Amino acid sequence: MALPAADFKAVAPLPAEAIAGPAAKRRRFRFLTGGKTLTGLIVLAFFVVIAIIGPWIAPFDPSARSNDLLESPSGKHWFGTTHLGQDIFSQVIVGTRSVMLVGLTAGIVATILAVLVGVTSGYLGGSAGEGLSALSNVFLVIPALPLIIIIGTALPSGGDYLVAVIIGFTSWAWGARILRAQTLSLRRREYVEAARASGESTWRIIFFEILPNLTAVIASSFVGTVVFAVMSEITLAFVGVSSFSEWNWGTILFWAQSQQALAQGAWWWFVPAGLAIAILGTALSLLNFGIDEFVSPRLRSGGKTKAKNAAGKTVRLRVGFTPVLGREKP
Amino acid sequence: MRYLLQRLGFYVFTAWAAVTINFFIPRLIPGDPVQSLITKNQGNLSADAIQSLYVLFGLDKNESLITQYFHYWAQLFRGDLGLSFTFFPTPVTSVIGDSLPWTIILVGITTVVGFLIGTSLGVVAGWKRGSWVDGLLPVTTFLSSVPYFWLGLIAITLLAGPGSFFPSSGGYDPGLVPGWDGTFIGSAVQHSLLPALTILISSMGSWILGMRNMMVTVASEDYITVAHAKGLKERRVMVSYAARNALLPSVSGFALALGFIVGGTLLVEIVFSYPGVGYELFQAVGSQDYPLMQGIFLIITLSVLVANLLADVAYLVLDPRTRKEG
Amino acid sequence: MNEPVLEIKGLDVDYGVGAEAVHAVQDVHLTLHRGEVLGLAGESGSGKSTLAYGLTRLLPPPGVIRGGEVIYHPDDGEPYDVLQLTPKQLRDFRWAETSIVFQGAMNSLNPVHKVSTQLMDVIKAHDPRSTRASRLARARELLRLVGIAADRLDAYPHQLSGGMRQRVMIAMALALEPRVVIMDEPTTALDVVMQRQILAQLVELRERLGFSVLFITHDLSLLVEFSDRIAIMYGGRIVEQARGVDLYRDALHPYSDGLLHSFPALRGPRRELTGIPGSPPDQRSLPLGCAFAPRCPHAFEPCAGHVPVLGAPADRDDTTRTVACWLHPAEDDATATLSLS
Amino acid sequence: GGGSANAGGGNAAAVLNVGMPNGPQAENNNPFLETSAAASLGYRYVIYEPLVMLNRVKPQDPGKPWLATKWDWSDNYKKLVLTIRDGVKFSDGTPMTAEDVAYTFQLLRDNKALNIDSVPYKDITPSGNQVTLAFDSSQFVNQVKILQTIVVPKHIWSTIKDPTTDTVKNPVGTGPYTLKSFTPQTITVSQRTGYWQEAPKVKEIRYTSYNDNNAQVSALTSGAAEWSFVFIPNYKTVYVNKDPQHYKLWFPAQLAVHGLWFNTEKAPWNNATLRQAINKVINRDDIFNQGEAGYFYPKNDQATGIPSPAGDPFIAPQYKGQTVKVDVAAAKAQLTGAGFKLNGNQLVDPAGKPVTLKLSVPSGWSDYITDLEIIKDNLAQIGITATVDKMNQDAWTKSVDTGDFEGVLHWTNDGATPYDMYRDVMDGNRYKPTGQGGINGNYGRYKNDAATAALQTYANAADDASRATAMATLQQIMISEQPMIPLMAANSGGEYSTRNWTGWPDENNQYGPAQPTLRNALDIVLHLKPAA
Amino acid sequence: MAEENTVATEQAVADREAAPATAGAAAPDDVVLEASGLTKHFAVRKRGRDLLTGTKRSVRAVDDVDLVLRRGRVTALVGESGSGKSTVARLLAQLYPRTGGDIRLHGKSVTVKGGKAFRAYCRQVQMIFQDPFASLNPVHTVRYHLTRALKIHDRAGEDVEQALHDLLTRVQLTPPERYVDKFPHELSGGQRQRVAIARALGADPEALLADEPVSMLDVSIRLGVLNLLRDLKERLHLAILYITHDIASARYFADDTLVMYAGRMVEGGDSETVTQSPAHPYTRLLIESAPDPDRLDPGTGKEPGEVPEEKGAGEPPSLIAPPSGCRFHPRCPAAMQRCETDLPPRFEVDDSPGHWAACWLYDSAVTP
Ligand SMILES: Nc1ncnc2c1ncn2[C@@H]1O[C@H](COP(=O)(O)OP(=O)(O)OP(=O)(O)O)[C@@H](O)[C@H]1O
Ligand SMILES: Nc1ncnc2c1ncn2[C@@H]1O[C@H](COP(=O)(O)OP(=O)(O)OP(=O)(O)O)[C@@H](O)[C@H]1O
Ligand SMILES: [Mg+2]
Ligand SMILES: [Mg+2]
Repeated sequence: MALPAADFKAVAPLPAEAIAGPAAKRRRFRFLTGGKTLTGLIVLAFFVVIAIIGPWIAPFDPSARSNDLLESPSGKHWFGTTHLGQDIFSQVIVGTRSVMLVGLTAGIVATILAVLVGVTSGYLGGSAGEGLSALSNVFLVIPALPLIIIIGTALPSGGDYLVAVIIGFTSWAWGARILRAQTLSLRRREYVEAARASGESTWRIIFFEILPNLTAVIASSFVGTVVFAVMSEITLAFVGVSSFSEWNWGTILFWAQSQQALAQGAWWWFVPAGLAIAILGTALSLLNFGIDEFVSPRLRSGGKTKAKNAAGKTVRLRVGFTPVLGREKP
Repeated sequence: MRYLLQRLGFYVFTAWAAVTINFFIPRLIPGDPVQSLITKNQGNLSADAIQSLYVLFGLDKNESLITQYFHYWAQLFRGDLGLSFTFFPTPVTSVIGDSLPWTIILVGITTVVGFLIGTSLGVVAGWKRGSWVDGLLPVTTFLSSVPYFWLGLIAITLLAGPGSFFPSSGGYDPGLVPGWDGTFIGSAVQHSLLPALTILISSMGSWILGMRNMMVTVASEDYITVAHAKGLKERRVMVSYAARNALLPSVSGFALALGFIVGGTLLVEIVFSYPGVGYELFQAVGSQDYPLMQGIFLIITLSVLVANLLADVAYLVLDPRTRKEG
Repeated sequence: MNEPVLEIKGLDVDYGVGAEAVHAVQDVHLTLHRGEVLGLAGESGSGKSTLAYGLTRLLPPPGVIRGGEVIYHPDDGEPYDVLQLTPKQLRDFRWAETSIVFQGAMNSLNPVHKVSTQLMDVIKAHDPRSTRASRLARARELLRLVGIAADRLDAYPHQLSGGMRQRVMIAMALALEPRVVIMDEPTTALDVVMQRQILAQLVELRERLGFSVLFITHDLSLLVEFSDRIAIMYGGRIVEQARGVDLYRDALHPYSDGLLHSFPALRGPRRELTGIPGSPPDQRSLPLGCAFAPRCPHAFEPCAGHVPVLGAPADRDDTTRTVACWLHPAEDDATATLSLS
Repeated sequence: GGGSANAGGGNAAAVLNVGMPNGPQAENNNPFLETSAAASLGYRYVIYEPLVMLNRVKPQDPGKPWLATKWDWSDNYKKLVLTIRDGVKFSDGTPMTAEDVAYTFQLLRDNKALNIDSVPYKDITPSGNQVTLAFDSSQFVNQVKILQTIVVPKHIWSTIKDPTTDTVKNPVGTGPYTLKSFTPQTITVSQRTGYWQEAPKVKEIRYTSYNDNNAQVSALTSGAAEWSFVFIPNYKTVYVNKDPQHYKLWFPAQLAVHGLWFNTEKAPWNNATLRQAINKVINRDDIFNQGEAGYFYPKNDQATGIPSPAGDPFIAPQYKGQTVKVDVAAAKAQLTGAGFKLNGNQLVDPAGKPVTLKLSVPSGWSDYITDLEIIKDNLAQIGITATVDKMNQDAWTKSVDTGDFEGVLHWTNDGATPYDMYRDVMDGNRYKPTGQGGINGNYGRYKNDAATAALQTYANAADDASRATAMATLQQIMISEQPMIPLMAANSGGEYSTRNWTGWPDENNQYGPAQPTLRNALDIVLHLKPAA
Repeated sequence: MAEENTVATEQAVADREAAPATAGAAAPDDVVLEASGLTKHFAVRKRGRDLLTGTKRSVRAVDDVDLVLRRGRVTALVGESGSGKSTVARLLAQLYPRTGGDIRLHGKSVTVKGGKAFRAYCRQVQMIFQDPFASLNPVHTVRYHLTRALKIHDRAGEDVEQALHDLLTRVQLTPPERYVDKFPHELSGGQRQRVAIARALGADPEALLADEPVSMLDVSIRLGVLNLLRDLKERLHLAILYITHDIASARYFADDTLVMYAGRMVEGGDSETVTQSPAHPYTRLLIESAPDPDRLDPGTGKEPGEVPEEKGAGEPPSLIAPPSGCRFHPRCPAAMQRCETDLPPRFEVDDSPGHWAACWLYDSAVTP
């Protein structure tokens, strides 16, 4: 999923005798080993695991009332309880699934739409291309969040998937625009021309020559959409317009807010869900760094920014003034 | 010339499409404004009122959607956005007129300031990779990943409250009448500090990051090396050569952000009880106030388009390569 | 004619630090004399550009200079090591003493500033007290020098053709009348007609202004025609250095020889073209001995184990040339470091 | 605007700060429009005055003469003669006369859009200081609505082109205050001279509209707002304890209820026994304490569903003092008796189907959701599997309107007698089959000819005795059929601070509901005195 | 040819026999691809003024070009940057629709836009692109590139692996196993160019259009690729169009050389003749400008400045409004009155058979 699909090519087995092989592979995966990306991946994996096993490991039924009304965190209730005595820790754990589900589904929907519209309009050109480009511009102009609120209101009730699809359908335009620009430039590349000259059909050119080269961009726009979708879902729940019944972090915040948790001094009601969102968002952003750096090697911070000179002092590698390290005198 | 005509055509088309969508989508919501007014009043408004409210809102005549659509366009061309249901019979224009300046001033200024500060920090971070500014990145990333409303609420709890300098809600002291006098402006500024600060904190991260990355990319361009080779002052290379070029991609992002000022303020206004368009829109959605919703959407659409136009122009000014000769 | 103006001694340049480092330039000794055109050739990736950027400390990260000296001999005053200058001194040194025309003028001009701004920029940086009018006049004069009408001052780079941009860069390089002009493949992107025009102009300007040129290219035929001396680089080292004629007639290093037999001649009898089999070395892990040994048709046992030292070949009675090859060992290692008397 | 408006600031003691959580306002002072700022914040009632001041908390009390000094019903409530007070002047100095009163009624009669209570006005004749209203039918149940009518000046309103779309920039009424300044956030009214009664102590009232409950509550706790009507969760911690001496709230019940409605056309909810059993297991204490924060909607456990104390006089003697108590065993017994079976933890109806209940609720209504969560738990005790289905508000409104639900929490109308409430619950005349929208009351689609007849009788009866009989019949049907399960009373209260002003209504002095947006607000303001 | 038959060529021969194109008896057997009057104008964006006046402007990239590619011969096309060389190649490859003129494959006129017909055409005429760093898709392996080339044209036969190995061997990427699974970035420029050539050979074409196949390469690598092309010509009897602006390489590798200037052919003939005794003033300029190590001493011999500055120095002409008459006349040192008005046709130059120049200097009617 969030692992950039761009790397499927690295998975292709390289012959053992290709000496450059493992090294090249290592270099290609290096963006994953960067501290930022790895942290992002680990945190994301953690949330995915919680999303999958959450309902089983939650100590309580998140909706179950108890007599421990509005208690602060304790050994029994790690994150405290609500005004109904519900266990907030369980709510956060169980709510993870909905958040991840909506985020990923919306990300997938939006990415598919963005790819379809963006790549097609970029490759086709002409009036069809212009038309598709105009379509994505219209969607770009329409403000997404209010639109999501309205559509969310328009549909009587629906599960996470519906919300995800709505978010997906309203948030693809930016990705489409970027992909279109990329495709326009790729279309002029010689290898695309060469493929055409060797007799490849149009759809094969789009899917096998152009798309693989866009994977990094697609992956990064996917991650971006997931962030947006998660934020949207939570916002919807927070303002109380979403119509779904499952727990998610936004619902927790909605309850905290409508019960004025902070005024009541019940910070524990407010803090965990918000932090969870922030951590997930950060993880996704970190991942995006990695993909960005992968797309644009110049951003790679894999190279060091500091070096030690002969005298043992640290010097910064900077543009315009190459450091002189000096040789240790024998 | 042709370029401009083309752009203009594009804007007209987009505006038409957006207005059309804006017209139809609110009407997809089940129920109607009267029902929702009754529901909102939860018993304080008797169910007997339904009939009189239908008459009041002019919903008793059964017009087809298409007829309504054409009427709407006719109205638009007269510069009339209709009467709001929520504030019946206040014209939508005056409802928006009351709230728009607040949004534009608060969010507009913070967007611009956020862009300026973020971009400047980004310039430094990208230029001096590995310096302390660069080290700030993870922090700003985290802050920009925090949901805005959450940050705002925490800020209110921690910083505002009785006796604090920061008022926790409203756009100005109750009891003041908006006007261009010191008391009022002072109060308005004081009320806008906390929301502005939280917007800044949560929006700056992406500007820093975007600019930093562009700076890193641009810093390895040949003309930067040439500028160094020319023995120019470091500052001059950084500002006039690197930043000047790195800024170009941010321009369209900034324009887009400017355009979304109007649309993206909902949560700010809810959390800080700030009198702006976003909250107005939220209310309109809640009470199925089609005219108001459409009016605000129109404003949003127009502002995005105008911002895009500005971006086009800015690009034309900033990047000589896009200027067509002849 | 034989006074040195720039002496490179034992320059080592790496990309990256530690085990991953690429040793792009290793132990290079090279001297540029007053008023001469020194050609630097070698195949792609042999470290020519790295050397040029390295000696003015312009390499972008991850480039680092590991060691060596670059001694500059000003017209008046003591020689000094460019690598030891403070940033401030270095800024003053740059362009005023040594200017560079980069590989590909297309990207050397800032696309968002007018040509005049960029020309005047450099004058202002080195002479802050000059007036705008005087700078403008100078810019005009510079453009005329390279044969561009003064009305092009207000043009943006993209409005100029490739050849014009390249000439603007040459004009800019001459703005402060430096003693040394380094040119990194200044004409590769141009077609032959344009290339010749520019070179003709350069030759003429050099005669008038008397600067020295370090001319980098991998087009040997061009160098043979234009430069006084040619240095050949391979695998980050200078492998041979001689007068153009000598090199063309009698290349000592097998690599130079291969290079000279890789391009067809336009005139004269058809020569046999042998080319150089094999592929360039991996500069991350160079062979222990001569870097060219794996591809060398004449390699014999010392080649694999010992790096040959650059020095005047013992088997030629010619002090103007040096070579680093075990086929032509230096007569005296001590003289090897000082290239010419 | 202008600079002068902000100068001065005003002596705090002379100013009363009212707050409402209603969001930014648009300048609209039309007193007849529920959408106006004047209605939303309540300042219409300190500018315009009613004919009679009635106390919702004690509907049986006679009203206080206000602009009318006397009101006489005759002809079995088909005719009303109003005697108009002399010496009352509008704020522009013109005297108020019977002409103005008559004109006001004509305005309501002629503009359906303004006649929000749908009172069937017919002949309106002013003569001298009297106005006579004639009706085609008995207006017994509409008395209050007619007497509460506020009076507007004819000389101004007759020049208004369309009173339904006029925003009345310059409201002129007989009340003690006039509009001083309007901003979307704060509306200030200040005292005028020449008020017909003793002038109130409050010189100026500022109505501030906050964007939401949170902002409103923090304004209350900080003292920025002194009077409001807002839901405060855990009011003791959040509000009262911040200044227990001064921060008070009083939420008396009014004659309307919130309760659990079923679509009585859908099996098994058409089974009265099942509904009765459910009535016995719902824990009203939990709902009151947890869902309604222990004060908001007063607990209502009267067997007849009539809230106490407002409705006490109407309760038939045999039901007096009868309350509903949680009795799971009894409920189970009752169900078994009616052919239901309890299979382990699952109740099965006589037809053999498991009993499940989908409770619909708008997703943002946190108190209702909490209430339903409690009900859900309670129902599990008798084996009913309930689910709380949160939907958006519009969808919910629509499903209530068309009967597309199994169970909802909903309210009833209020009135001066329990008639309005019972009519909403069981008036056969308002029945519409499930699926048909546009319903006006009777959301449960309940049909019972006896009930319909009793309602008819109550509205049109010529004497109090037959009304009492009809009311008893209705109460009996309510108990035996339980067409809807009343859980709590509707409120009309408010939070107020006694730091600057005293004289507020409370448990000991129930002269009116403490809500700043009702007609009684004027009465309250007139009662206020600066704190010592 | 018979001795060197490989599996693929046998198949190709069979294909050729089956192909109806060979039935055309009109063209001599060895002419594979022939263009006459080839013209390409690119429309340019209208400017505001043109909208009013209704004028249409276009870049006249190629005008009235005649060209013949023969089996087993390399034809070089030289000319300065922007003179329309690539456009000619693309027109021949049917990648652009042409504005005018005719392209004949084995004497049969063909115009294809896409689909099956285009594929059938590709099978016989393949193009190699200028930049070896750009013409291979970075995400695909050598195997993918070559397999596709074979599969598209059904040349794979039973044993794809075998066919792959044959292809790689043919371009001297041996041993094939070492290269099949590499990505382009793991190959050197020369190796990449070889893969590009192998891909073109995968279709087993009869004509190869090589658009500056070596201009991006290092001298030593350049030589290898050119030798390979020559080898292919000799072994497979391909008809090759070799586009370059390096006139010295044309001399070495091409049998015939054509010179293009500003969209038009200005001279043609046997390579040695064209390069050693150029007839057209532009060709002379070109040859004089080329660096020549034999002009050894920069101080003596031919001065670099010898090329007439004022005339030769001019910028290449605008192709939107090309000069009237001979397009070279504004820069031509020998320009005459009529050059400015009349377009010179091809004139035979008598020093060698088949040598011609489009220049009034060779108008035998005037100069006796
Ligand atoms: N940023 C870098 N990181 C690692 N290695 C590098 C970097 N830049 C250059 N190199 C390596 O350094 C060596 C020398 O490069 P350089 O650019 O100096 O070659 P060059 O002789 O100028 O080649 P060309 O003729 O292609 O310009 C090459 O092997 C190159 O791969
Ligand atoms: N798609 C196009 N649209 C408009 N003009 C074009 C197009 N392609 C090429 N041209 C123009 O046609 C002319 C010939 O271009 P072409 O690419 O054929 O030149 P070339 O001889 O191959 O040059 P080079 O040696 O630089 O590759 C140029 O002036 C070019 O600007
Ligand atoms: Mg280089
Ligand atoms: Mg070309």
